[in-house]
Amino acid sequence: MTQAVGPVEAAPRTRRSRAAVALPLVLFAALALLPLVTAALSAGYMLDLFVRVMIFAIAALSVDLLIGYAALVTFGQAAFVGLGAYAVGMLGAHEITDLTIALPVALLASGLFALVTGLVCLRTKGVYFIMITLAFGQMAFFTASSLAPYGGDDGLTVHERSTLFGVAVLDRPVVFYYVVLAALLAVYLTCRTLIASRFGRVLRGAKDNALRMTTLGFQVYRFQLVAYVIAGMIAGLAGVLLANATEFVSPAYMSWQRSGELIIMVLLGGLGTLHGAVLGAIAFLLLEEWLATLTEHWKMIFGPLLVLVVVFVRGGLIGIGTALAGAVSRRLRRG
Amino acid sequence: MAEPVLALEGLRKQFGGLVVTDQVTLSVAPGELHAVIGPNGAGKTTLINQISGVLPSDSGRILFAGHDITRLPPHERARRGLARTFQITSVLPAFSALENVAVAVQAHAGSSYRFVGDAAAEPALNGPALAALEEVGLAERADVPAGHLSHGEKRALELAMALVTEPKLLLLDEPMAGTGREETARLIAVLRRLKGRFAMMLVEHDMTAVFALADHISVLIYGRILLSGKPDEVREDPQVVAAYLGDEIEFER
Amino acid sequence: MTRTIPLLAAVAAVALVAPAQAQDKAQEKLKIGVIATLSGPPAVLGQQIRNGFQLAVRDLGGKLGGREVEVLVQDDELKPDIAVGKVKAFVERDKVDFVVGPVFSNILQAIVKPATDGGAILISPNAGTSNYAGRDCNPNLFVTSYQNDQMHEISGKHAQDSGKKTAFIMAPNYQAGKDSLAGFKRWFKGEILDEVYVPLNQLDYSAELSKIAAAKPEVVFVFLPGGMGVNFVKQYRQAGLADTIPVFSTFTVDESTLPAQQDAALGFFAGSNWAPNLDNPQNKAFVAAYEAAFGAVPATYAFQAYDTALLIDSALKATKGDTKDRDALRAALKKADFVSLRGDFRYNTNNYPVQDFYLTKVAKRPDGKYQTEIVEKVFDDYADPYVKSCKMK
Amino acid sequence: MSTTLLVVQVLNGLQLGVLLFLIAAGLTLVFGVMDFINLAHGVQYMLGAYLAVAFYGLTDSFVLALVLALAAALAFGLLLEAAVFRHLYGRDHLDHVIATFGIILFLNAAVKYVWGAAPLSLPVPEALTGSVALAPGILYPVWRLVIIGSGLAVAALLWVLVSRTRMGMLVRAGATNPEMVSALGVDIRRLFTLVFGFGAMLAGFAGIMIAPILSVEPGMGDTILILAFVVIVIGGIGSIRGAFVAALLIGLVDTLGRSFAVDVLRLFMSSSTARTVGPALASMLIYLLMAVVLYVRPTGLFPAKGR
Repeated sequence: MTQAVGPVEAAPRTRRSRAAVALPLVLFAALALLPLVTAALSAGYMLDLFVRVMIFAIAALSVDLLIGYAALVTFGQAAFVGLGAYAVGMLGAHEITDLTIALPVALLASGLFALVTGLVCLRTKGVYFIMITLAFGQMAFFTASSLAPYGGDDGLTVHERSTLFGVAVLDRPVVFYYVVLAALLAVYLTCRTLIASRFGRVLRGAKDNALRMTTLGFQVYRFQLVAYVIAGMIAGLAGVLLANATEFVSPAYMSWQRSGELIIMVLLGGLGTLHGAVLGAIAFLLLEEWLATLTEHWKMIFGPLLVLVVVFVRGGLIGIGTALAGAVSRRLRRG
Repeated sequence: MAEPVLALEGLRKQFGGLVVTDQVTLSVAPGELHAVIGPNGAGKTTLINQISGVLPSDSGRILFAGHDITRLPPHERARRGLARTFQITSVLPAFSALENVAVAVQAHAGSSYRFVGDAAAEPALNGPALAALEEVGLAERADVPAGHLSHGEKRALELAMALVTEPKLLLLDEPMAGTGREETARLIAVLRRLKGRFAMMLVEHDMTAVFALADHISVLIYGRILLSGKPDEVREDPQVVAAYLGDEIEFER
Repeated sequence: MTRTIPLLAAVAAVALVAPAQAQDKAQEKLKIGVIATLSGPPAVLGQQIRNGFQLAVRDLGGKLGGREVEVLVQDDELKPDIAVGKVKAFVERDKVDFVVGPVFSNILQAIVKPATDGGAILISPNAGTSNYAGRDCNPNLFVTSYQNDQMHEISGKHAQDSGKKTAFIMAPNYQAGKDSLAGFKRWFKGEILDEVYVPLNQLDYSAELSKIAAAKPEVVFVFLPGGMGVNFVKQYRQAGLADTIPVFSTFTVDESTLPAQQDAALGFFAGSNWAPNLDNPQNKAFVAAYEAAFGAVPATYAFQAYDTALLIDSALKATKGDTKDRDALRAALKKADFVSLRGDFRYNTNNYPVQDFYLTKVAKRPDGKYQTEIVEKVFDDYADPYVKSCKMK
Repeated sequence: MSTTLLVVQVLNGLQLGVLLFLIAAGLTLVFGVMDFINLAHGVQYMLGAYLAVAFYGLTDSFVLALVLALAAALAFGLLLEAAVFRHLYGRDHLDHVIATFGIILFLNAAVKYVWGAAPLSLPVPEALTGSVALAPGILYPVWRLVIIGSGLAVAALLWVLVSRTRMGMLVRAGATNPEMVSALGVDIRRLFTLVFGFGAMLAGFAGIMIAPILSVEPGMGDTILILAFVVIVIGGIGSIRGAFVAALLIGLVDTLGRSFAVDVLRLFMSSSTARTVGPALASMLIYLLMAVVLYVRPTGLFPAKGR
């Protein structure tokens, strides 16, 4: 009896895991090959677009880590992106441009901010958590807006991109593209490893049933705090790259709308899959870019599209893919 | 007599004006299976929650292996060897049965701040987990997501999760509730096998199970201990029979 | 599933690259990228810029300096990073020669580098920050509006000249707001009873109005652009202050906000480099054409965008349509050899205009529409002071 | 900082407070009863304002515009419920977020498409223009007093509805224990639709009442939505009483903070530093308040029991 039941129950697991391996491979391969395509089409502009896409994908990964694996719906993640960006901008204003300083400072700043705010935020649950993360995001936003020596609300120009040991490595678009891609890949693999690790298993368990994990002896709060700090640092890294990509830093990077967009990206792609976050960022930003070329009123198309995705499919784009694959394989099996 | 694993001294819990447990004093000896019975609303589950730390106590003391744990948070108590199951089954539904137990192994091993390495592939975690599943008769269902298990299987899974933490005391909150006759019999068999390895406190309505398993029985009514004694004494106590057991109870031997 | 991904990427690639290829055939066309805020509440300003520019191109027969023109319009969404992305696309994908925009100063700060580094000439039809007038002046950046401070100085100068003793001044809490109050104070030497900074996009001014009523200044000066101005003016009128304390302002009452403010704004003063009723033939024709085309009275944004097209036209005429020789093109732009709608116009060494400034006042026209009208000239051939720190010649 | 000024500022704070309450009441009910996060609640406020302007243009009467706009806001709310939200009850909160975010994008773009990007306005009804003298020299606009009055009246009406009627009893029960309500044999779907329509109408009402004071423009609902969320979270989700108290609290703190932050800071620091720090601090005061409240009471001031 159990013999017969086993394989049937196991089937979705293997299919999922096959997609979980293949999809990111294809995604990253496509991203790695993109500069060849753009060079062939002499569409260097697309590199810039995809740099932006990948940077948001990094930030979206940090959001997926929290929402998708730790059930912490954060509505203030843009603040960490902003912190990373401001680290580059403010150091740049004092003519410190080297990544060996800027990156650690950015990661430390965003990590520290996450630690302090996380201590407070994680006391609350559910919607209250959403709102308290929003509150801290807004405080960061208003603080940045009042930083008169660093441009205040106007933001400040990053006069030169970050250097590495004094070498201006990021100045060439293709090099910068691959640096961002490498960062995305590194963050993706880090998240993947983290989630599979003992630590990640505790997070996932707490998402599933926090009370059970507590009575097993886990102090869930601490694990969540560590995750919150890690996610904050990842977002900070995205900020460092964003400041370099736009060569500009602005409080707008910290606005709550930005935090909202990051959540939407993750949900659009498919929550709790990691590559869904990457896919979501790509889809969101490309769709935005493409629709905007069609009509000035593109949001009248984009909005209903989001509604349709939610009402008719679950699990975002990844969900559509899985549903399609399921339908096809059922059809094949029957036919 | 050996030092008791658990000793409750005058434990009390009040919700607003309602006193749910009051002056509860009892002790559980090592290896003993101590059953707490009582009608609905007698405060049994509250008592379990107080002992495991899910609810703070208003007054009284909880001594666990000689240490006062009254003010400790639940995860601290769990770490000291106090395991529990829940009245409403509480597993991790998205995890496979094996992974549920492996998490428990991990909790017991105490090194969960490991950020690398695939936890799902660690023999150190999976080995003991599989052995525990074996013991409760769930080895064949190891890969099934816990959410898909039958009610009785979830009960068994909870037991397995408690087992691997090598507890000094296991609190069982109505493990037979909602299980079928056949599954009840299986669970009784499993518990009987486990008896003696550690102390257990069993809160249960199913008198068949209670009298089949218990070394010692305490009767809780309106939050107070009415009587505490060996199964035979309890069964024959006129006060208990009158107040609680009535005539409906069939005894099996 | 797995197969759809490269497909998607390919589709995306084609969709994004296709416009560039399609345009290759029309190599002769002069490409101009207009970047303005076209979404959210400030969209009305961006639309004025877009409309003004397109109207000029239409009036010039679809040609600037004899070359066919293709105008590409993009929305910066008032987000600096989006603006940077759009401008890079203009420069790298569309290979535009000119970028025209933006509305807001913070966007200007963000796009100067990508636009000019990419080899385009950036012409700002509205924002004119002090750093680009001075220290950071840039040979590839031209401003057809004004240096921001000047608009605020008009009110300060006039308040001073007309003998006002006390003032209450207010602006949003951001850089342009601080510059604004600084500009007013540069000329006004009376007593500042209070200097208030409100959060950007504040909607309710009840708190500040109470303060004004309590302080009883001789004059109120505000810089509250867009919806802020609409709210302030209505609430100022409702509070009964409009009949007792005169308001001097910048960007608070103009043709973009008057349709919403209507009678509430009557009698409010503003400082400007232009007004719809400025008396010269080219301006009369422009206002009439704009109203006919868009059904609304143009504001400074529209006229400056129109002037921007005239400027490009004049430069290209001088270079015979050539944009390759950038030195020649820049020199031609700097000559500013066109008849501006505002009358006198010439470029200073920092590529900011030297021009006249007026005090204006809100009035209702016989046809029921509202507009600002010239009261008197406050500055004649006025140059900004930052030019001293600009190294360009 | 005179007493009169303080009185006026308190009134101003009260006015902002009742406005926030009108919006937050619907939001907290929909959230509390249906467990539905409706981000689109802010655009319903915006729509109320636009509809009022449109109907005023047609009828030239504020009262008629008010009635018609209220009816239209209600109809639109019901339509939205039937077309979209009904399919999402019981789904994950995040599904609500993404769908209602889509509706925000659509409606913000749609009003711009229909009415243009330029701000619109609605005149104050003729009879209610002008100001009353609270004290010699200190005038207060009549319309603002009308807003305060009507807001308090709605609050009172809500209190009667919720605490004195069968429907209100069900709503309260629904906020604490939805299973129980359906177990009572109540058509929970109809209750949901009703509550939703009512909430949409309240938001619309807020939009209509504020239109004579604020400019009517696309996106005007976004900021107010965030404030309304702050209100319901501080008040405790599902609690009308909490929403009322928190709305007034937020209204007062925000208004008083904005008017007196600089003056207060001047006591501790130089005038110019105070001018820089003050406004920034005033902007974040309500968020600071929310963080503190949630730190001390993680489920708000008046948590609805059972959740």
